[in-house]
This record gives sequence, C-alpha cells and structure tokens, in this order.
Amino acid sequence: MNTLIAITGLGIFCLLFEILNLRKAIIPFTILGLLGVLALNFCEFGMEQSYYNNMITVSKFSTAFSSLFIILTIFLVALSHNFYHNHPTKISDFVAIKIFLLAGAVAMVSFGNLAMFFLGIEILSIALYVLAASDRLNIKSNEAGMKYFLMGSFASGIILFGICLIYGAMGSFDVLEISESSLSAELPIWFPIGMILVIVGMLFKVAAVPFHFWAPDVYEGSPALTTALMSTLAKVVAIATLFKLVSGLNLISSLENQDLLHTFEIIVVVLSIASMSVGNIMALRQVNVKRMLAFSGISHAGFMLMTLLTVSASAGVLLYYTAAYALAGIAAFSVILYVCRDHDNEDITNFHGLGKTNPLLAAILTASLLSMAGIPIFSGFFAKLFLFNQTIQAGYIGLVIVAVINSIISVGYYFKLILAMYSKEPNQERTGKPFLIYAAAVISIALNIALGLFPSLVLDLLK
Amino acid sequence: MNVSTILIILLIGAFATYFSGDKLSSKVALLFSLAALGCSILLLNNYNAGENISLITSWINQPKISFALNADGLAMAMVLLTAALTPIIIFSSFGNEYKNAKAFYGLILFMAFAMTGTFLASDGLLYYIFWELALVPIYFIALIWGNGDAEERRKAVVKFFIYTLAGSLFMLTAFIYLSQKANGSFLIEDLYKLNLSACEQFWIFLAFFLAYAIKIPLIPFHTWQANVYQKAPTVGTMLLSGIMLKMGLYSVIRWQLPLAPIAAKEYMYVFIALGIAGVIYGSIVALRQNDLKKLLAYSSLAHVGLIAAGSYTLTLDGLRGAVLQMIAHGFVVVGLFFAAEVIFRRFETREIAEMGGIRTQSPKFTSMFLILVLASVALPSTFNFVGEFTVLYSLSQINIWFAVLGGTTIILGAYYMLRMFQHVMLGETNSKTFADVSLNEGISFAVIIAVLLFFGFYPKPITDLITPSLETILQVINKN
Amino acid sequence: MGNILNQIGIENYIFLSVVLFCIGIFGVLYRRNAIIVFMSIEIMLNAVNLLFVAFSTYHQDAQGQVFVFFSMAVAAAEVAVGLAILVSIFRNLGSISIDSLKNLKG
Amino acid sequence: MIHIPDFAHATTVQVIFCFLAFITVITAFLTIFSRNPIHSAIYLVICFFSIAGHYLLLNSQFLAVVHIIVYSGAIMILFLFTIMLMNLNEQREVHRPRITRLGAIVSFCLIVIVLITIFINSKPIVGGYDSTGEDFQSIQVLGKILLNEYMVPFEFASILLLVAMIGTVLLSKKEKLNNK
Amino acid sequence: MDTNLALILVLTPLLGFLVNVFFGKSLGKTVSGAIGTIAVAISFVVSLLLFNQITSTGKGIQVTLFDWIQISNLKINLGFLLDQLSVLWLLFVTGIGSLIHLYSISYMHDDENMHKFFAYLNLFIFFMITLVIGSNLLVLFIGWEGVGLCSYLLIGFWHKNQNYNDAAKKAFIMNRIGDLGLLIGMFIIGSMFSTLDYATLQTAVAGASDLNSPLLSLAALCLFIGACGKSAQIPLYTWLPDAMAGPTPVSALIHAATMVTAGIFMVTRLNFVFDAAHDVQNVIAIIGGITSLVAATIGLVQTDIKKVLAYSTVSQLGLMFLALGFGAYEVAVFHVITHAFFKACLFLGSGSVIHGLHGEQDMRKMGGLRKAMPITFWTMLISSLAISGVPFFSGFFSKDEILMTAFHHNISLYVVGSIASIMTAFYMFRLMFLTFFKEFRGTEEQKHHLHESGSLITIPLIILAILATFGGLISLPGNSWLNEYLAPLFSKAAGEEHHLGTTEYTLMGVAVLGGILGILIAYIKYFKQDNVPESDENITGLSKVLYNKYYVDEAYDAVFVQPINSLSKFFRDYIETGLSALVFGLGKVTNEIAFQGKKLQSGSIGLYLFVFVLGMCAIISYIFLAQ
Repeated sequence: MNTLIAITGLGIFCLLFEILNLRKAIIPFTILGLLGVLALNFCEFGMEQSYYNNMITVSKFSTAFSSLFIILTIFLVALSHNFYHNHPTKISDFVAIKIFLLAGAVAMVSFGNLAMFFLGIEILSIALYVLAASDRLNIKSNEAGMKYFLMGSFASGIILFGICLIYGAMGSFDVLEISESSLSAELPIWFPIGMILVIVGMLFKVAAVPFHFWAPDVYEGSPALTTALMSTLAKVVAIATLFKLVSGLNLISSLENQDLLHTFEIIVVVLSIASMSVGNIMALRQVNVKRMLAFSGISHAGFMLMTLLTVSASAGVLLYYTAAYALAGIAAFSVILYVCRDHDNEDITNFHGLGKTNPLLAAILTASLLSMAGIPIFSGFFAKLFLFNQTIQAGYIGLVIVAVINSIISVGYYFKLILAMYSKEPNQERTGKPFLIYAAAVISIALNIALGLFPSLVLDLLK
Repeated sequence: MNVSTILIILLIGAFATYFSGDKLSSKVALLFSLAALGCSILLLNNYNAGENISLITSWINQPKISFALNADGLAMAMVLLTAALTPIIIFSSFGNEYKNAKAFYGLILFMAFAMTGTFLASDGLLYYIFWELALVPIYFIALIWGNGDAEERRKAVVKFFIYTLAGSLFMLTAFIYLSQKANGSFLIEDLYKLNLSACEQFWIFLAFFLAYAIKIPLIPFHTWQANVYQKAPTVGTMLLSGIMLKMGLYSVIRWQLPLAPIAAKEYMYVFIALGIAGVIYGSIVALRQNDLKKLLAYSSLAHVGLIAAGSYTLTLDGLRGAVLQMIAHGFVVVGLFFAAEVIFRRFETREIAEMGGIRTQSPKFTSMFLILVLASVALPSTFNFVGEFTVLYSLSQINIWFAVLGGTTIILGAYYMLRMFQHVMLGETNSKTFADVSLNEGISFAVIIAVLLFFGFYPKPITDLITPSLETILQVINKN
Repeated sequence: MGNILNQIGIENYIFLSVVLFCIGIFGVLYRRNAIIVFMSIEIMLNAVNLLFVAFSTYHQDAQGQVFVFFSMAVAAAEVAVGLAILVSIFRNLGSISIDSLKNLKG
Repeated sequence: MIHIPDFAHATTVQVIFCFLAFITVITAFLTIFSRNPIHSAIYLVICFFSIAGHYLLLNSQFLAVVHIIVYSGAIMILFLFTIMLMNLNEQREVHRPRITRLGAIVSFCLIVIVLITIFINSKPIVGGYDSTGEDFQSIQVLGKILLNEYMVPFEFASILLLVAMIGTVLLSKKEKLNNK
Repeated sequence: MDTNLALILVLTPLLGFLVNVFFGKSLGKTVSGAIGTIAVAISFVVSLLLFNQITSTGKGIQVTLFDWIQISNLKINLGFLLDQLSVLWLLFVTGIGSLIHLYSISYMHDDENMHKFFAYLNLFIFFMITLVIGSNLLVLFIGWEGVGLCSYLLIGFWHKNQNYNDAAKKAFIMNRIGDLGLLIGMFIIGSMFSTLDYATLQTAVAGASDLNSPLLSLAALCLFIGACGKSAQIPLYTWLPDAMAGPTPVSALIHAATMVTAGIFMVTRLNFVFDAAHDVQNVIAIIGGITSLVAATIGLVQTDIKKVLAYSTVSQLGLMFLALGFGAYEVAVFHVITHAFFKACLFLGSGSVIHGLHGEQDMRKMGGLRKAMPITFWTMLISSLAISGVPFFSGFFSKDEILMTAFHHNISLYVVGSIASIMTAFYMFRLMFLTFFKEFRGTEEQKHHLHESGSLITIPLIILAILATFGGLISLPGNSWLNEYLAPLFSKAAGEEHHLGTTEYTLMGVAVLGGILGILIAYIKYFKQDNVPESDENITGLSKVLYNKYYVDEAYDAVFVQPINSLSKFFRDYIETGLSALVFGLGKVTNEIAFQGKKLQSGSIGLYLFVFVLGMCAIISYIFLAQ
C-alpha cells in the first residue's frame, strides 16, 4: 500500500517539477525516487497484510512483482532522457504518465478488490493509449494509438462484463469473499463465465493468440520507448495479473467442482501452443525489429501461459520468467533505441555492422537475444527450464515438446539480427555514447546474467 | 586442488585474452591454454594418486541442480584431449592475422572452457549448460572469421546452430523428464539409479540420440557438417572436429547408454548399422570432393561413424576402442586441417585441383602430411590403429558382418586419402611457390605426430586410465 | 416496496444486457466510422452498467452501484483520450474511417 | 428458465420493462445503422435515457441522475463537439465492403446465440428474490460506501482521470520547437 | 641377451631410416647409401648369430617387450618370436636386402633423392623384420601394413609422374583389401581362441574339440584373402605388374624376393590353422594353380622387360600357393628361397640393362647386349635357367617338388602347374633372346653409351647367381636339410617324404623336358626366326587379349572403381543436396507459412476484432457447451 502511495506521490512531484521549472532534475529525481520506492517495497516483502477494507492486499506475490515493475520503470525512465531529447516541454508529462502507469501496474498485482483491479488496468491501458499515440505528428503513431485504443476499450468492455457477472454470482467484489464462495456447490454459472470473460480480456492484454493481432501493429507504430514499455512492463503486468486472477479467485478449484477444469486446461494448452507457434513463425519474415520483437513477445506470452496449468506451484517460475524476459527486453530495446534514434524506422538494415562500430552494444543485444532464445547461462534459459520442468511435472509433456520446437524456430529470427550485426558491413557512422542508454543496457543485461547464475535468488522468493 | 581449477583458468584466460588487446591476445591465449594443460596434467597426477578431485556444490535448490564436476578416468582423458589440443590449435593459428584477434582468441578459450565443462559435468543440467555454451563461441568464430561467400557462410552457420540446438533441446526435455523421475535431482548418480520402463527409455534414448546424432554427426543428420567445416576458419574447424565432435561421442557413453540401457540393447543393431552406414557413406562421398576441407569433413564423418558404432556395441571393447579412437581422431583431424591451412596460407586455395606438386618444393611438409594421412587411415603403429582395431574387433563380436562392413573404412579410407594426397602433394612441381614449413608450423605438426606415434605403440596409459570408468558405466548399463 | 425483480426476473435483465452488449460488439465490427465505433463501445459499457444495477438489486447490495460510478469514470476517461487520438488522426489524415488505418500490417 | 411473457396478465412494471427494453435495443441498433453521425448521437442519447429509465425502475434514482449527467450530458456533448469539429456528415461515410458486414453479422449472431444459450442452460435461480427492506441505494448509503469502503478506488479513480487529462493534453498540445 | 639381439636386429634398420631421413641430404649420397647398407648388413649379421643359436638349440626364442593393445579377452603384447621359420626368413630378407642396398648405391646414384630411397629401403627392412619376427598376428600386421606403406612409397618414388603414383596407390589399396581379410581373420581367430599369439594359438587349435568348424574355415579363408593381397594372387594380383613403376632394386627386393612372400610366410606360420581347414586349403591350391597359369600366359606376350619378370613372379607365387594348398609348407618355403635368389638376380640384371640403356624398358628396343654387358648376361642366364627348371640349378629342385606334390594330390592342378612351368621357360628365354642376342635395336646414342655396369652392381649379381645355382642344395630330394630344419614348426610329420621312385623320376624327366621344350620354342621363335614382338597397334587376336592382361584392370575399373566413383558423385550431387534441401526445406516451409501468415495480419481492425470475437466465442462455447 505504501508503495502505491509513494508511486502516486512521485508522479505528482514530477508534474510539480515542471511547474517549478526544474525540468532538468526530473529524470534524476524520478530515478532516485523510484529507487527509494523500491527500497520501501522491499521492506514490505514478506508482510502479508491488507489495507483499507481489503482494497489492497500486500503479499509476497504482489511485492515481488511490484519490485520487478519498479525496476523496469527505472530503466524506462532512464531511457526517456535521450528519447525525449527533442520534446523538452513534454518530458514531465511523459515521465509522470509512466509513473502513474506504474501505479496502475502495482494496483493490478496487489488488488484485493475487483474495483482496484479494474481501475488499475484502466490506468495502465489509458496511459498506454496515450503513449502509443504520443508522437502526434507521426501517422504511424496515430494509427498505433487508435488501434490500441479501439481494441483495448473493446477488451476493457469484456473485462467489465466479466466482472459484472462475477459480481452477479457472488454479490461482492472482494477477492477473499469471492475465493471463499467460489467453492460452494450452488454457484451460478455466471461466475465461470465472468471469469472466462475477464481472462479473455487479460489474454488480449498479454497478446495471446487469437487476441494478439493488435500487438505487432501497435508495437511497430508506437515510439520505440513505448514499444519497450509495452513489450516489457505491460506484458509482464498483464501476465502477472492474469496469474493472480486465476490463482487469487480460486478459479481452478471452482472449475474442478463444476467439471470444467479439463476443458479449461485444454483451452490453455491450445492457446499456449497457438501463441508460441504463431508468434514464432510470424516473426521469421519480419524486417522491422520492433515488429519482430512483438511477435517474439506473443510467443513468450504463449510460454508464460503454460504457468496457468500449474497455478499452485508456478508463481516463482512466472516471476523468474517475466524477470528474465523483461530484463532481456530492456537490454535489447536500449540498443534498438540507440541504433534507431536517427531513423524513422527500425529495420534490420539499421543494425548492419553494429558488431564493428559498437561492439559493446552489439554484444549486449546478442546476449539479450540469446537470453530470449533460451541459450544457457542467460536467465532466459533457466526461465524456460523451470517452466518446462514445472509443466512436465504436471504431465504436459506434449506441450513441452511443442514449446521446444518453437524454441528452435525462434532461434531463426533472433539470429537474423545477430547475423546482421556481425556479418554485414556497417552502412553508417554511429557517433556518441549516451551514458544512460549504455548504463541501462549494461545493467539490465548484467542483471539478466546474474539471474542466470543465481536463479534461486528469484525463484525461491515466492516459495 | 580440484577440477574446477582448470575451468577457472580457462574462463579467466578467455577474459584476460579479450582485455589484453589485439597484439598480445594470441600469446596470452597460448599461455593460458598451456596453463590449463599443465593444470590438467597435475590433476591427472592427483587422480592417479587416488585423490578426490571432484567437486559438488549445490547451486539451485528446486529443481535440484548442483555444480557437480566429476573427473573419472574417462572424463580425465577427454579433458586432457581438450587441454592438449587447445594450445596446439592456438599455436597453429600463429601464422594467420585475424581482425579483432582479442575476441577471436577469447572465444577460443571460452569454447575450450565450455567443452572442458561438458566433459567434467556430472549434473545433467550443468552438463547441458556447458554443452550449449560451447555452441555459441563456435557460431561466432565461424560467422565472423570464416571464409568464402558471406551469404553462403551465413546460411551454413545458422543451419548448424539451429540444427544442433534443435537436437539438444530434445535432450533437455529428456533430462527434465528424468529428473522428475529422480525426485527433481539432476545428479548423474541419481539418474543412473532410475529404473525406467522400456517405453520411457525408448523415448529418452531417442531424444538423446537426436542431440548426439546431430552433434557427432551421424548420417543422415550430418548435412551441416561439411559446409560448416568448409566455411569456418581452420581454427574453428579444428575445434569442431577435434574436440566438439568428441563431445557428442563422449556423451553417448556417459549419458545416453547408461540412462537408457534397455533401449540401447534393444535397438543396438539399428544404431550400429547407422554408424557403419555413416562409415561407408562418408567414405564414398569423400572420394569425389573438390574442396580439401570438405573432403576431410567427410572423412571425419566416416571415422566418427565407426566410433559411434563401437560405442553402441555396449561392450567394454567397443567403448574402449571408441574412446581411444576419439582421442586419436582428435589429434589426426586437427593435424590434417592444419595441413590444409598450411597449404592455404601459401596457395590461397582449398581446391584440390589447384594444388599438386608440393612434394618437390617441401619434402618436410610432405612427410608430415603423409604421416597424418597414414594415421588417418589407421596404419598400424599409429594411435588410430589401436582404436580402430579395438572398435572393429568389438563389432566383430556382435556380428562379423559389422566388422566387414565397418572394415571397408580401411579400404575406402585409404582410397580417398591417398587419392587426395596424390593430387595435393604429388605430381609435377606446382607453378606457385610453396615456402617450406615454418618453425611454428613444424612444432605443431611434430607434437601431433609424436603423440600419434607414441600412443600407437604404447596406448597402455590411456587404456588404464579409461578402463575402470568404462567398466563402471558398463555396470550401470547391465545393472538389470 | 418489494423487490422489483420478483416481477421481472434477473434473467430478463441478463438477456437485455447481453443483447445490448452484443449490439455494441456488432457496432464495433459493423461500422468503419471511428466515432460510431466509440459510441458502440459506450453501448457495451452501458449494457454492463445496467447489469450491475440489476445485480445490485438482486443482491440488495450497494457495491454494484458504486462500481457503476467507477465504470462511468473509466468511460469518460476513455472517451476523452480516444477522441483526442481521433482528433490528431483527423488532423493528419483528414479522415476518421478506421479503414484508413492500414499502414501497419504484415 | 426463460419467462414466457404473459402479456395478458402483465403487471405495470413488466409492461414498462418491456417498453424500455424495446426502446433501448431499437435505439442502440439505430445508433449503429444511422448514416449520419449526428443522428447516431441522438439515438444514443435516447438509448441512454431509456437505460436511465431502467435505473429508475430498479429504484436507483441517484444513479439514474448521474447517468444522465455523465453520459447524456458530458460524454454525448464530447461526441457532438468532435463531430461538429470535424464537420462530419453522411457523405463522409466510406463504403463498407460486404465481407465486413457479413462478418459483423455472423459474429453478432454467434455471440448472441452462444451467450444466450449458456445463460438459458444455466441452473435457474431457485426461489424468489429477497427483499431485506433495508435501504441500500439511497444517496446516503452510496456516499457512505463510496467514501468509506471504496475510498481507495475512489482516490485511485482520480489518478485515472489525471492520467486521462495529462494524456489528452499531451496529445493535443503544440510544442514550442525551441531547439530547431 | 636375446632381447637385445632382437632389438638390434629390428632397430638398426630403423636407425638407418631415421639417420637418412633427418641427415641423409647433408651426408651426401655415398655416405647415406653406405649407412643404409651397413644398417641392413648389421641385421644380417645378427640374423646369422640367431640362426646359429637356433640351429644349435633347436628351440625358438620368445621375446616380450610390453603390453600393446588390451582387449577384453585378448591381451596383445608387442613381442617377437624367433624360431626356425622366422630366422630363415630373416636370413634371406636381410641377406638379399644387403645385396640390393649395395646394388642401389650405384644404381640410384644419379637420383637427387637417393638418401630418401635408402631411408625407405631401410624402413622396409625394418617392417619386414617386424613382420617376420612378430610373436603374434597383430605385430605381424604392423609389419604387414608397414611393408605395404614402403611399397607405396617406393613405387611412387618418382612422384612427379602421376601414373607411377596411381600404380603406388593401386598397390596400397589392393593390399588393403587383403588386409581387411587378414583383420577379419584375426577377429575370428581372436574370438574363437582368445589369443593371437602364435604359440598359444597353436596349442589352442591343437586342443580345440571341433576342428573343421565353418568359423575356422572362414577365418582361414579371410587370412588367405590377406595373403592374396600381399602375395598378388587372383583376384588381387593386378597391382604387382603395375608396381614395376618403382626403381628396379625395389622391384627386386620388395616385389620379387621379400614382401610378396609375406603371404606365404603367414600361411606357413599359421599352418596349424590351415591344416584344420581343408576346404580352404583346396581353395588355396586352386587359386594358386590358376594364378600361376594366368600370369604365365600374360607373361608370354609382354614386351616390357620388368613386366615379364613381374608376371613371372606372380606365376611363381601361384606355384608356391599351390604347394601351400597341399599342406607342403616346407616345399613352398623352399621355393620361396630359391625364387628369392633367382628372381632378385633377374630383376637386378634387368635393372643393370635398364641402367645401361638409360631407362629403356621395352625389349623391342633392346637386343645384342650380350657383348656389351657380359656379367649381366651370364648371371641372368643362370637365373633364367634356374627359373626354367633346368636340372641342377636351384629352381629345378624346388619347382620339381611342388609339381611332385601336386601330382600326388591332384592331377589336374599338376597339369596346370606344368603348363605354367613350360610357359615360364618360354617367356624367360624369350626375354633373354630379345635382350641379349641379335643386333641392338635401340637408338644410336644408346648404342654409343652401352657399357657394363659398375662393380657395385655386378657383385650382387654374381653373388645372387651363385646362390641361384647352388641354392637347391638345402633341400635335395630325399635328403632335405630344410625339411629337417623346419620340422618342429609343423604339426604334421614334415610332409610325406617322397620316395624317389619311378614315378618321381618320370615326373622329373617330364618337367625337365617341358622346360627344355619352352626354351626351344623361344629359341626357334626369337633366335632362329628372328621375330621381334609387334608394336602395340599391330597386336591382334589372342595375343591382344594376353597383351592387355585379359582386360582384368579394365574389368575391375568398370566393376568396382567406376561404380564407386559414380556412386560418390551421385551421393555428392543428389543425396547430399537432397538431405541438405530437406533440412533447409523445413526452414523454407516455415518461412512460407510465415509469408502466408503475414497476409492475415492485414492491418484491418475489423478483421482483428472479428477474430477476437470468434476466438472468444470458441473458448466460451468449448468450455460451457462442449459437454
């Protein structure tokens, strides 16, 4: 709860700084503030508590994920400095929106009441709509914003309808009450329907097939930093929330009571396979790096959906997977931001010869791509390993084999980029070594590798 | 002192090389590889003295993954192979100028690190991690410093990477499955204790087989090999053929057979036949190759086919012969590829048709090349003969026809190798000048040849080293 | 005053809401004019609001109605942002047909 | 089970419900089918009013009032402003490909059928509807709940609105290009 | 002491090899030649010492150095066995070897790579000694392959000529085919008796209950295939005539006197195995007979002086195998020894001729050399008489014993052998007449330079001629020192002594008559009628077939070499590409799916939402309406 308040306060401070003409101090201050919030959040770790009539429930799950969100936001704010270099008047708005978005995100993983959940997801979505469309003179950005907005509101409507049905079944929005009464025998069918509708809405947010179509278009059209945010923070938030919904509302046992669990699991398996396959296969032919990473994100969503099959045990695995994925994503996007800052597109050709002109950045991008592909020592590998381990334990060996095949396909497009960096001649001068971008890239990949070397640090947090 | 020292030396060496700058890097790399060699010899000494040089530290709790390195005789032999070949390979590259040499040599040491780790790891997952790690440096070595048309090279290298990764991911799945059965432990001892049903074993065997058949490679999974060998820089080719292939073969013995013994016994004939088919196929394809490195690649295919067949016999002879042959082949193939490189340095071609007549210009080189050729065709008194004889003998114990068919390697091998030798070295004096071998080159050759001849007459040290551990593995295989 | 649902039945409210909700969905799919699409989304949200109130009565519980307030706030915020995006698209493209938004594809 | 409407013995409430429901659905359709956006907007207002009627029917007067103020007042005005700002009329409507319409109709039918079938198949509500007799939807009660139990979401909603506000400003504000 | 002697025996030639390899060039030609010769001579002396010891004690010496290869049921030492057989072989290997080394100092003096030549020769002697004195089959195999290697190196000694290199390669590969047989034979024996050691093996075979088992026969057959390869028997004989590409001393040493007899050595060594496999013995006899006849027929029409001698060698080897097939090992050994003498002499003599004519080998361009090269002529004449079986020359005794043995076992093979002998006499004298009599047919310049070779060449010739004359004394009919000497080796009572009865004398007479008949025909045809073989284009009919060696090489080429090469091309161009395409194809298919998939991602919100709604409907209806 304190985290949420602190984050909100920080956002308002950002706005105040603009009024007080302290524009230059905004980013350093925000980063420091976020670090403080992170510390605060750490202090809350392990204290199971609920606040304000159970509106906010602080648990290990919520604090762990909140910390991850805060870390990601720190990186994203740090990257803002160079990205919004040409928009000095708007920088406070951008930063403040990101901070509020973080507040929404934290609310989404620590909600104790569906109202908080709904408001959290709306804050997140609206902030994202704005950020997607924020390059207002760019027609692509407009289009991305519009697409995201239309489809996102549509999904919000469905989530709202789902919440309504849950309320109809339970007579309450309180998570605890709902999870208690979800086991009762005379449950109206409204509850599972409502849950499914909410899940469908969340699947849209995590961009799982067949609700994924927005992702590539929006990722491509949005300003690169927004894409970074969507593909890391937003995706992680969405999957974590989805996980929390399924586990917190006791959906699995409820479905079991009604003999619906089996079909539900089949649905999860099918969606997971579809997401992985579609994401990976479609990414093969992409030339725009952001678009490629969008499809990669879709496939990773498929992987992460596998955790829904083993809800009771896989919170730690999900945290690990999301952390690994998001940190790799941040590192990758830092490099993309650097490489494409003077270009109006993010085609692979921009990356030609990066290995010669900027070996460090090329190495970082390579490392992050290897992590996403699941090559050992990078945490992406361990993420997949733990996930597969968990899934095989639950008996879904076929699913794991499909996932393995998909991992193989994914190497194809990740390596396309690596090939471009190392085996093509540089086609342009790349000058300047913006400190913040380098720092963000180095730190995020270092964290990624550290996670790979000491997986237990994160994995055992939620035990 | 335990086996992790050698890993640490190599890893530190990799970074030290990278940070020592382009000029010094090759020397630094050589220094560290020699240090690793020294360390491994010390360790061998300790091992022979009966000291415990293994290491087990817990790493990840759930699933239980340990940082477990175990050096038994077999692993020790392979580590020695790696440690001995790495300095030779590095030293052999001294005649070449590489752009960005620090990264190049750093990657070589890193690869040596990963390969050594693969041989030492006694935890399934740790082993897998090293296994995959070894793949990354060679990918970059082949991609960046390779030769030939860039587009072709990219294709070949990416195919190689994806292909081998594909195989090993199935192995990973098998490992995870096994660890489930072993209550979440990946430790090799725990996995050895499992009693799996025949059906489970079949699938696990198959998953492992996919990984190893691609890595080794066995036909028909070999299509990456010739192209990558051809396109990679010779140093990369040496690493690939000299050591990395052996990773696959070693893994067959260490992991595949003991973990799925029933399946191994059940389908023994199939896999032996596959190995022998590789012998014949590789030899025949090698006959009509125009590119020297490709020819050597196919010869390698033939040789490893025989080694694999030996391993799948599940007899002590087969395994022992396979290991001996692995070591012998490691040295020979490095020597042969180095010879190809020596020619390339002077003629700037790998086309056999453009060579010839070198013998009149450089008799020294010719002699050394000939000895390598002869070792490759397993002339008695070379190390390769010891291995090949043992393997063929073990095959004959299974079925005499296996030995006959596998034995065609000595005919076909002689045919393509001598044909190659004739066209490369003999004939009218070449119009291009062929400078005599330099001292550096000569030293590399001499070391390799000395090893081959010494162990050709006196393989006992190696046999004694590996036999106890092979017997242990056989006990696991035959536990039911 | 007795419960009004005794006379109408909660099912009828559900059906009404579902139909209204689906009309909203239909509108989003059917129309290319972004404004009308926005309106359709509003219809969807209103259908839900209606159901909230019905359930609120059903449970004799005020929380449902409180939720409607939030839902309205969300709707208002969405419309504001949506229209802002729409205006900037209109400025750039001179059209508000969502069919003209097909630059991003593939 | 679905109630077969007994039109002969329908109570007043039932008649009103049916009437309002009819109006709501029809105007909703008309909103979508109208060629002129302004007509659509007006139909939508009527639709909103009929929903407000439902609220009244359910005895939640406060919500009905708020609904009318927010939707018919604020949101519709926003729509109308935008429509007029862009000077839209029916000629602006681009042609709709037949496939789109077909798809829309198909999916509409599909989703209606699916949802309705599920709800029909569901277990019927047993027994009548309780009436505790307590006041649960007066302004007073709503206010108490909103500012006690739901204080945090209430505050949080303000952040939502703040974000929307910043966002709209961000999207519409012209920058002073002082660098170039 | 014995170990040291054995090591000196083996290692001296190796030392000679090493010295010549590393320092030969700087030492100068004569010195390097001398080193090579002395190294072999030392071995010869040691052999003599050993021979002395063996004859006095009558027991073999077993020397074990160290463990070599460990196989579960086999333990293979690196060790030597010096017994009657191996010492006998050593004597003539090192003896003739020394003479040929001596000869080569002069013969190879003009070659720039003379030190290499001596190095290779020394290496050869080293491997040959290893072959002979190895105490088990695997040590034999070292020597076996090693001499093959040296043969390869020496045939291709003039490596600038790719035809020579082809011949060398062919020799090596043909040998390797035999080697595979030998290996397989070893495998079978190893798995049957758990040993490859001669001594243990002999006891094991003697103690085995069911001899004549098919497996043992198979082993014997495989071993015989090995012998076929090394000793140039049908079907693996074609390499030997080609091997004449090497310098003539090489042909004399390797391809006539020593290496090619390795097969006979091996069979004799393993006589107890072959005795236990009668079927295989029959096969050996038949193949030996046929080889001797076929090679002799080809030899009839060859015009290259060395080719004639090569086919003669094949033919003689065939005769030896004929004897082996009948279990008359000592007879075969006897012929090996006499053959070594006269064939070495013949080759060296032809080398002298070639040397004198500056490399000319075609007999059609020789003639009348008798006067210019008297020593060469006389020594060669003696050897020719010996090979033709003229009485009281060494060849007469040995050949006669073979034919006699054949007569006692199988008449038809006796006939075959006799015909081959007659032909031998014919073509040898054809060679003599064409080379040494009549007028010189070469160029003026050659004629001008005609001269007798130097003493380093003639002395070995003379010594060998003496040996060829009197070599028969070691095994006179009825009173055979050799048989006695070799008796401990053989399980059977050292051959049934042939009583010199009427039959025997008749047979001798027939053989002598046959030999003289052959000589006469040659005399008439090439001396009286003054025929000179036609030039290549004009050869027709049967002689064309013979001249082209029955087209065996071409047949092998068409049946084995070409198919393998085409197969190789086929694999390379189709299978490899196909497999590769299959792998790439997977990638391509995925890519194609991606390409089609891109079309679905059309950018239309309507479509996206449509799929969204459909997906939602599908999920809901599956979960709630599926039952």
